[in-house]
Amino acid sequence: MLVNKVLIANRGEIAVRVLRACRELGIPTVAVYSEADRQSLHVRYADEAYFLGPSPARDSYLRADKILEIAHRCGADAIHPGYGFLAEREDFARGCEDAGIVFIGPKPSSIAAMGDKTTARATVAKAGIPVVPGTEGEGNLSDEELIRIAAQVGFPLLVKASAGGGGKGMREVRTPEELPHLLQAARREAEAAFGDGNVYLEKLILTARHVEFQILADKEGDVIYLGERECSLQRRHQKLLEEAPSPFIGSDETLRRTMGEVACRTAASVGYYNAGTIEFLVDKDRKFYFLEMNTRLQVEHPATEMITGIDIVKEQIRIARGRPLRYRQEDVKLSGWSLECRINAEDPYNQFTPSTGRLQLVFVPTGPGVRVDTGVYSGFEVTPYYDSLISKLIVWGETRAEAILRMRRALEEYRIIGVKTNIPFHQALLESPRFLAGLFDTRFVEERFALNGETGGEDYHPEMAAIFATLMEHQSSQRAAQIMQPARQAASRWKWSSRGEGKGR
Amino acid sequence: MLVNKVLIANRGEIAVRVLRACRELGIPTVAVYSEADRQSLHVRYADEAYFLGPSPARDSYLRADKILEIAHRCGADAIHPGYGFLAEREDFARGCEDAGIVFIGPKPSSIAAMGDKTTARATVAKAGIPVVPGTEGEGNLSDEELIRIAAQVGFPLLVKASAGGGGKGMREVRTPEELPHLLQAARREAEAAFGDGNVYLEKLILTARHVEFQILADKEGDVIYLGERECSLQRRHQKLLEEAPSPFIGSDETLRRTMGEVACRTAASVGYYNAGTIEFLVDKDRKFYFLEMNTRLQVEHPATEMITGIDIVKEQIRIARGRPLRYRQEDVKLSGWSLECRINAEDPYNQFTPSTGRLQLVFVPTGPGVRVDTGVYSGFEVTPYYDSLISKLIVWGETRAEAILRMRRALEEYRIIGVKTNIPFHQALLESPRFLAGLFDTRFVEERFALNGETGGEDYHPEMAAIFATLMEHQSSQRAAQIMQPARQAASRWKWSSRGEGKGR
Amino acid sequence: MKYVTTIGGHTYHVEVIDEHHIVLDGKPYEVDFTAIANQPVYSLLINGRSLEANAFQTGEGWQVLLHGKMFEARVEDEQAVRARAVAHAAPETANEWLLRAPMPGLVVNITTSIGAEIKKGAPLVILESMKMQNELRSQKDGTVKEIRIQPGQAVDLHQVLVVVG
Amino acid sequence: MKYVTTIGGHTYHVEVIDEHHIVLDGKPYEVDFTAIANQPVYSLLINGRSLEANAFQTGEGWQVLLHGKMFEARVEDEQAVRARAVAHAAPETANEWLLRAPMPGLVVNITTSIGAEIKKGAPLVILESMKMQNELRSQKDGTVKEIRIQPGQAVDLHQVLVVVG
Repeated sequence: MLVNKVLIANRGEIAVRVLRACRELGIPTVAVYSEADRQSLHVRYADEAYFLGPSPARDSYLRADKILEIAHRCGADAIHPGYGFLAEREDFARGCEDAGIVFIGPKPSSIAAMGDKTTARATVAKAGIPVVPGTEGEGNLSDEELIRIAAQVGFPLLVKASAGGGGKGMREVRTPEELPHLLQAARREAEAAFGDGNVYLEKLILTARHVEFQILADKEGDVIYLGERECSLQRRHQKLLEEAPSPFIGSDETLRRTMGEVACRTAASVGYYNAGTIEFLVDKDRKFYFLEMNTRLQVEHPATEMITGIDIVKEQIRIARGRPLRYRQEDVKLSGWSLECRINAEDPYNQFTPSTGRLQLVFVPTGPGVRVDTGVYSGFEVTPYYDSLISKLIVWGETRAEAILRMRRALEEYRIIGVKTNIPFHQALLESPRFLAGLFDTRFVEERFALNGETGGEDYHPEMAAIFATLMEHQSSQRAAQIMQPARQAASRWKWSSRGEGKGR
Repeated sequence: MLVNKVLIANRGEIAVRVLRACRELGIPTVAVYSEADRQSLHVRYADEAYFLGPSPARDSYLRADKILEIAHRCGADAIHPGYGFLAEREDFARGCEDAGIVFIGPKPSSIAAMGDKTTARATVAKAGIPVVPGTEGEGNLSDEELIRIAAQVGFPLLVKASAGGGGKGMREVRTPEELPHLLQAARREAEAAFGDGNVYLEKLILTARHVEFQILADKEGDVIYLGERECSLQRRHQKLLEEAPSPFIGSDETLRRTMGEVACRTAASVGYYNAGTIEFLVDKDRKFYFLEMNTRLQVEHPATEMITGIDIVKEQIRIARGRPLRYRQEDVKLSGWSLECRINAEDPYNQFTPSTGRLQLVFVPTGPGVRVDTGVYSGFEVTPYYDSLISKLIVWGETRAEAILRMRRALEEYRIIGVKTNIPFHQALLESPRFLAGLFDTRFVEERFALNGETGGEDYHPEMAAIFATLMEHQSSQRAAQIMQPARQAASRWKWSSRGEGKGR
Repeated sequence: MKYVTTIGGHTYHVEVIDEHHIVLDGKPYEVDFTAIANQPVYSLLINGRSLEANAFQTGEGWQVLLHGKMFEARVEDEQAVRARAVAHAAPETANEWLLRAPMPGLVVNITTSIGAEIKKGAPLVILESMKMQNELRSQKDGTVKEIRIQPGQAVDLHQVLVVVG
Repeated sequence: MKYVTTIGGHTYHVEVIDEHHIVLDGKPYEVDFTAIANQPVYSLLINGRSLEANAFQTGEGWQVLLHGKMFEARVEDEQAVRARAVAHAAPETANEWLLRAPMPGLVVNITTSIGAEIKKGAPLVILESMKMQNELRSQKDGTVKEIRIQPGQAVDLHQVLVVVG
C-alpha cells in the first residue's frame, strides 16, 4: 500500500506526535483544525492545513464526512486518527476503506470486535482468556435489564461505556439504589464523548492493578508484545502517571511472558494489525483478567518507546503500508525504566476542575533522559472545548529510582503560567512512600493519597513562602505608590533588579 | 570520599547539566554567578547561589580564589568545574585538594601532564602512541625557536595554544611569511582565553577526520571506553556538529577496539581518573594520531550518553567519591546513532559574528529521541561576555538516517527570536549530500560547504518568501495608517486573526 | 515597612528594611528578589539559598507555589492589622449563595428548579468542560431563588448560574 | 494594494485584495496569515499549504527565514516604484567609509593610526566578543581619518570605530 500523504484527524499533543513521525519518515502531512485551533502546533507543523468547522468536537474533529472530503480534495492517501475522536469508530475506518484511503489502524472488523466492549469480552472469553465478571451479553442492554443483572454481578460495580475509553462514560456504583441515577449519568457522558450511549456492567475488583501490554501486529499475522505498562494510578478512571515496566510484575519474567502471550493471542483472535493495547486487571494473587483492548495508539505509548527504543507511530505507518514487522519477539529488549506524567490543565487544589486561558509562559524541562510530548507553547490559548491533557512528561532512567529522581527534577523545572496544572499533584505523588515502594493499586490516588496531606518534609517551607508573599505585596504596593507620583525617576527607587552594588554577595 | 554538597564553578548549559545530575543524585548544589548571570538558569536551579563578581570571566568565573572561599564559607565539599574556565587548571585542582575539597575531575598531576599540550605529546609518545608530528619539545618555545622549527615541521601547519582547547589560540599557517604575525595572534588569544600565551606547532594533516574516544577511569585504575565521537565538522577549529558513532569508523570494530584501547592506555599513562576524552586525527588510510586529551567533561558528551545510556556526569561524581566503575568494558553496548548540533548565538549570514540580545522567544523542539541541553529561556539576555554556545540539540535514532531526519525536524521546530543563531547553517549542513554520505573531513565546512550555496531543493520557495514579506509590509503599513486615524474601530478593519467567517477553508 | 503575613494559621512578622535586607520574626536576612522574564515567576536568593516560586495574587492575598507545595498567604501591613484589631468585626450578613461556574463550559442539564427546597450537596447543574461532565452542587441548605442559565448555554468562568437563598 | 517585491534579483508582483485573498504574478491565492504568540513568527496558510517563517524588518526591507533559508526581500508599493522610475538615480557621493562594530565587544587593540595610508584589507582593530578575537579590516583604500575608540573600551553593535577617507 502506498502512504504518500497522511492526514492527521486529530489535534493537540497526539497530532504533533504523529506529525513528527511522518516528518521523520519524509511523508507529507495534512492537518485539520477547528476554529479554536488555528494557532495550534499541529497546524503549524503540518505541510498543509484545512479548516474543519466550529470549535466543538462534534462540529469539527468528529465530522468524519468533512475529513474524508478534505482527504479526497488534497490527495491524502492515508489517515492517522490518533486517539479519541474517530480513532475507534468502525464506520470511519470503513469509510476510509470505501474511499480508497489507508486507515492507519486496524481493519474495521477488528475495531467492531474490540471497540464495542461487550462484544470484545464475549470474543476473548470464547478464546479462553479470563475476563472480569460482568454483563456478558449479546448486544446492548436496557436500563431495566442492567438493573436486573446488577444483582448477579454484585456490588460495588462499574458502569462502563460500550464505546468507551479514557474513563469517559464510566461510573462506580456502590449500592443498588445509586444504579439508576448513575446509569443515566454514564449514558449521557458516553453519548457526548462517543456519540454512543450504550453501557455495560463490570465487577469492581478491589486492590487490583491496571497493567496493559503494548502489542504490534502486521498484516501477515505476526504479533509481538513490547512489554507492559503499569497504569494503576488513576483518578476518576483517568490515568495520571504510567510507568514501564510495571513494578508489580518486576522481575517476574514468567508472568510477563504469560500475559504478553495472552495479549498477542487476544489480538490474533480478531485478526488484528496495527499497534494496540490489551488492558488487564491483576489482582493481589497475580491472577489477571482481560479488561479491554484499545485498537489504537495509546496516550502512554511513549513509556514503552523509552524502554524499547522502538518508535511505535513509525511502526504503525509501516504496518499500514503492508510491511512486515521489523522486530521478532526476541529482538525486543526492555532496557531501564520509564515514567510518564500526564500534565493536565486543571486545578489540583480545587477538585481538579479544568482550567483554561492563555499560556503566558511555558518553560519545558529538558536535558538527559527527559522527553516532552505537548501541543502547547508560550502564547497558546487553552480552550474548554477539548480534553485537559496539555503535555506528557516522560523520563527514562537506568533504574526505577533514577527515573523517579529524574521525574522529580523535571517536574520542578517545568513552568506553566496561565492555567493551573496538576504538576503539584505529581510532585506530591512522587514523594509518597507507597508510590516509591511500588505499593499501590487502582484505588490508591482516590482513597489513600491527599495532596498537601503531608505538610512536613524537606521541601516544606512556609516561612519562605511568607517571605515571597511579603516581598510581592511590598513590591506591588511600592509600584502602586509610584504610579501616584509623577516623577519618573522614582521608578528606579525600588528596582528589584540584579544590577548595582548592594546585591546578596 | 564524601560528596555532600557540590559547587558548580561554571555557567550556561554545562552548569545546568551538572546541576541536573546532582539533583538526580540527591546532592545539594551551589551555583556561583557573575553580574550578568543573576537570572541564569544555573542560579535558578541551584539550592544555593553566591555572587562572584563583575561580568568578565577574569573577574568572576576565573576567580579561583573567590570560588574556593565561597566553597569554604557555604560548606561545599566538592567542586565540579564543567568545561572551560577552571576545568583544566592544575593550580585550581591543587587548590581544591589543599582546601580539603573534592575536585570532580582528575588529579592535578594528570591535568599537568595532559593540560599542557606539549608535555602531553611527549608523554604519550613515550608510551608508544603515535602523535601528529610537530614541535615535540621540552617546555615552551620562543617565537624565534618556533620559526626555526617550523621549516622542519613543514607547511601548512597549525599554531596551537599549549593550554588550549575549543579552538582558541589556534591559527593555521600556510606560508613561512605568515608565521610571525599569526604566532602573535594565537598567543594573544591564548593569553586572553587561558591566561597562558604559550603555543606549539603541529603539522596540518589534510583530509583527516577528528575522531575522539570517551573514556571513564576510576581511582582503582580501571579504564573503559564508551565508543567514539566523530567531530570533523568544524569551523575555525570550533566543533559544530558531532555524532556518535563515527560514520568513518562505522562497523570497523577492529579499528574501534584498537583506538579505544589506545585511548585507555593513554589515560592510564598519566594515572588518570574521571571522565576524559582522547582526541585523534585519522587520515584517509585509517592511520590514527593522538592529538590531545581533554581532562574534563566535553561539550559533546551527550552524544555518547545517547548511544550508551550511561550518564557521564553522574559517573564523574561516583568516581570522585572513590567508587569503582559500575561498568566493565563488555557492559558498554553502543545502540543506535546520535547527533549533536551546537546552537550558537551568531549570524551564519554574516561571517558567524556573535549575536547578543534579549531572547524574546525560545521554543525548544521536543518529542521522541530529542534532547536539548541549554542555559537559556524566553526572556533571558544573551550577553557578549561568554562564549556563544546557547544550546545543544541532541537526537537519537535507531540508524544514522533516522537520526538525521529527526535532527532535521527538530531544527525546523526550534525557534529562537532575539538573537541570530546558526540553526540555518545546521539545516543546510544536514541537506548536504557529502554530509549525508558521511564523506567529510575537518576541512569540509570551510572549504567545500557554502550556506545558501545551493538555491534549489524542495524547500527553496522564494515566491512564498515574497508573499510573507509583502503581507508583513502590508500589515505594518496598514497599522501605521491606523495610528493616524483617531477612530478606534478602524483597528479591526485589518484584523489578521483567525476568527470570523472568511478564513482559508 | 512592616508586614504581618499569615499562612495556614501561622503568623509571620516580616520587616522589609531595604532592597536587600529583611527581618523575619526578628531574624535578619540578606535577600535578592527578582521576577524572571517579567512573568509571575520569582527568584529569591536569601542568605545564599536559591528559591524559585510561582506566585499569583488572589482576592484574599497571594498564592505561592514553592517546590510543589501551594501556600495561601495573607499579607497586611502592620498598621492595618492594628487598626483592624481596634475595630469590631462586621457581622456575617450574607444570606444568598451564588453558584458560579468553576470553569468555562457548556450547560448540559439543570437538575433543579426555581422554588425547590434543597439541602447542602444537592446537585444543581451539570456542566461539560474538556469532555468531562461535572455535577455542580449547592454549598448551603435553602431555596432556589434564580436560575440564570439554560441547557445548551456556554458559560464563562465565575459566571453566576444559580442563586440559592 | 499592489506591491512590487524583489528577492535575489527576481521581482514579484503581489496584490493584496482583502484579508484572505492575494494575487501573485497574476495567480490568485487564498491566504490566512497570523502572527504566533505576538512574536515575529508568522503562520501562513496559502491554498491549504501551511508555512511558517521568522521575519524581521531591516533597513532595506524584510528578512524572511523560511525552512532554514534566508531571503532578503524589498517590498515597495507599486506607485512608489513608478515614481522612482521617472526620477533619476542619485549619484553615488559617499567618499568616507565607516568601520562599524559588527558585534558588541571589547576593543583589544588598534592596529592602525590616524593619518595612515592603508589598502583595502588592512587590519584596523581587534575586537573581542564571546571569547573570540576578531580582526576588523578596511573595506577600502584610503587614509585613516578618525579613530573613535581606545583599547579596552566596550563598544556596542554598529558603533563607529574608525573613519577611512
